[in-house]
Amino acid sequence: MNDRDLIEAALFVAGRPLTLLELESIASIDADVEDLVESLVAEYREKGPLEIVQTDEDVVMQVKGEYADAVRTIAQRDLETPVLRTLAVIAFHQPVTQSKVAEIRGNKAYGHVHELEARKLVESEPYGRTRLLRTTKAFADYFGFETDSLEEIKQRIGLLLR
Amino acid sequence: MNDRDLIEAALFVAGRPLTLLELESIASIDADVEDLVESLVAEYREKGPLEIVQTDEDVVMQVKGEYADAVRTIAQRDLETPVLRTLAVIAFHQPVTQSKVAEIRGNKAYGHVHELEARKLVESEPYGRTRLLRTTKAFADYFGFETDSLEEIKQRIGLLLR
Amino acid sequence: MTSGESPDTAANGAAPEDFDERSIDILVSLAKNGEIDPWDIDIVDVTDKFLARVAELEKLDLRVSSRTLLFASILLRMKSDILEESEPEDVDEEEPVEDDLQACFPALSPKVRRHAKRRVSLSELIQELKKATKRKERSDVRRFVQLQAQEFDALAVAHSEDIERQVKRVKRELKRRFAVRDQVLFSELIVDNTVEAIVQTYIPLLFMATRRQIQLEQKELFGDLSIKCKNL
Repeated sequence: MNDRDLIEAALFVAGRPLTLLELESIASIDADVEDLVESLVAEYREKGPLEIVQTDEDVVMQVKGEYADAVRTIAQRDLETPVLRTLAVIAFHQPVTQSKVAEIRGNKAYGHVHELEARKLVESEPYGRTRLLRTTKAFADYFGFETDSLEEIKQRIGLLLR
Repeated sequence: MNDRDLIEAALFVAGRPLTLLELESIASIDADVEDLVESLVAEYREKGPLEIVQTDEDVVMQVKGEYADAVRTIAQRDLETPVLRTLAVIAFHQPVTQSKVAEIRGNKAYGHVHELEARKLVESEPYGRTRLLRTTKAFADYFGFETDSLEEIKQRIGLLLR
Repeated sequence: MTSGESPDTAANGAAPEDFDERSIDILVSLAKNGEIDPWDIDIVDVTDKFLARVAELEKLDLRVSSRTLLFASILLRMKSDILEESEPEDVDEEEPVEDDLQACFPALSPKVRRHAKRRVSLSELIQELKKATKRKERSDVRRFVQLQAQEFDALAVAHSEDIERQVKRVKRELKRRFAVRDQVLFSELIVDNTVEAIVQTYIPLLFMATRRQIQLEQKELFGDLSIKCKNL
């Protein structure tokens, strides 16, 4: 049982991005986790329909873009449609207050924001009596934006809207 | 985009066993799905911490046995901790009234019971103005009790509690 | 009216309704009339009904005891805890604004990841049971200690010398019993089953519990109190 295999197994079962810290916690004490991740990223890039992607502190195993649509129906739905819609509203109007989002989406939006924050797709900061919401780097990664600039993301969504 | 890669991607994202029929539905019309699965099984057996296992009609991608324990905690549980805790209380005190469970676990327990009933791990019947809760056969299966006798389940939990 | 210790109380004008009798009466009558279900208490509902009944009594110019007010304040506290805990109500079930934006968003096609969840193991179930039990015990103890502190305040107005005499008497009784076993039931200490005798035994017990000389435990609502020796 070597560290490289352990990291690969962990990324497989997690189904979500893992931090380097999480990966270190399962590898042996003297493992160079960053090196091992790099070598896995390279191996997966080489062949097969899966990829391992590292962004800042996070590492995730997922289906390569060109295969995504073909197997999307097989995948368990990740975000429920109502949550996804709330996310859409946040992404398009950001930075946007939680109360504004609730006004557009109804009171269920509070639960959705909670879930989106837990998934690290949205982050918030206090803003008067409500909170100001914006999308995260993880959001940009997840939806395949090359940038995490809020302005550019809003613009691209605007284009899609036409 | 070849059929072998499609099948591999499908097995990865499914997170559950897929039937050959399901795999055929995503592969191209002239693909010999069984052959492709066999070749994937062989390739995965060869190296790495993952395996593809075929049983009768089902094919599943999973972590090899020797790695399973090491990465277990990384995988998400299919019951949230608060819900699991409420289930534990029900299993130990059953048959128990919903109001007693709420007394121990707080008012959130009503929502938990709702979820546990939807998951068929708990069943209830009217009991005065409240409901009487007990675990189901599915509960016994889930946690690997050989019996679904409430008394024996309670006894075993009692022993494990020590 | 009992002889012996009772004249003290009578002299203080401590009628039974000055203590918990009236509060309990209110709750019992609410239960009897089917206004509340003792086995499935909706604390918000009970609090409202309890307070309404207290207001009624006041209107009839009956004395409302400090205990009754204490009960009311505890109920109110529980009610506010519950209201604070509950989710904001969904006023609009329907999603109000449906526009192109919301409809088109899935077109952005998120990455496809694996979302398998694993089953929980039996040992994890047991761990959670342990945590649930511990939490319940902790909150029970906390509530009891708080209650004792409040009792103490509420009863501070009582004539302390009389109370101390009663404490001594009950302590004597308890010591005699604890000499041969480690648990005594409240009912055993009640020689004659009058409200006065019950109150004159109950109040000293609360004092002793507050002083950590004994430990009180009531397994079920309106059930017998079990008394354990801590530091008599």
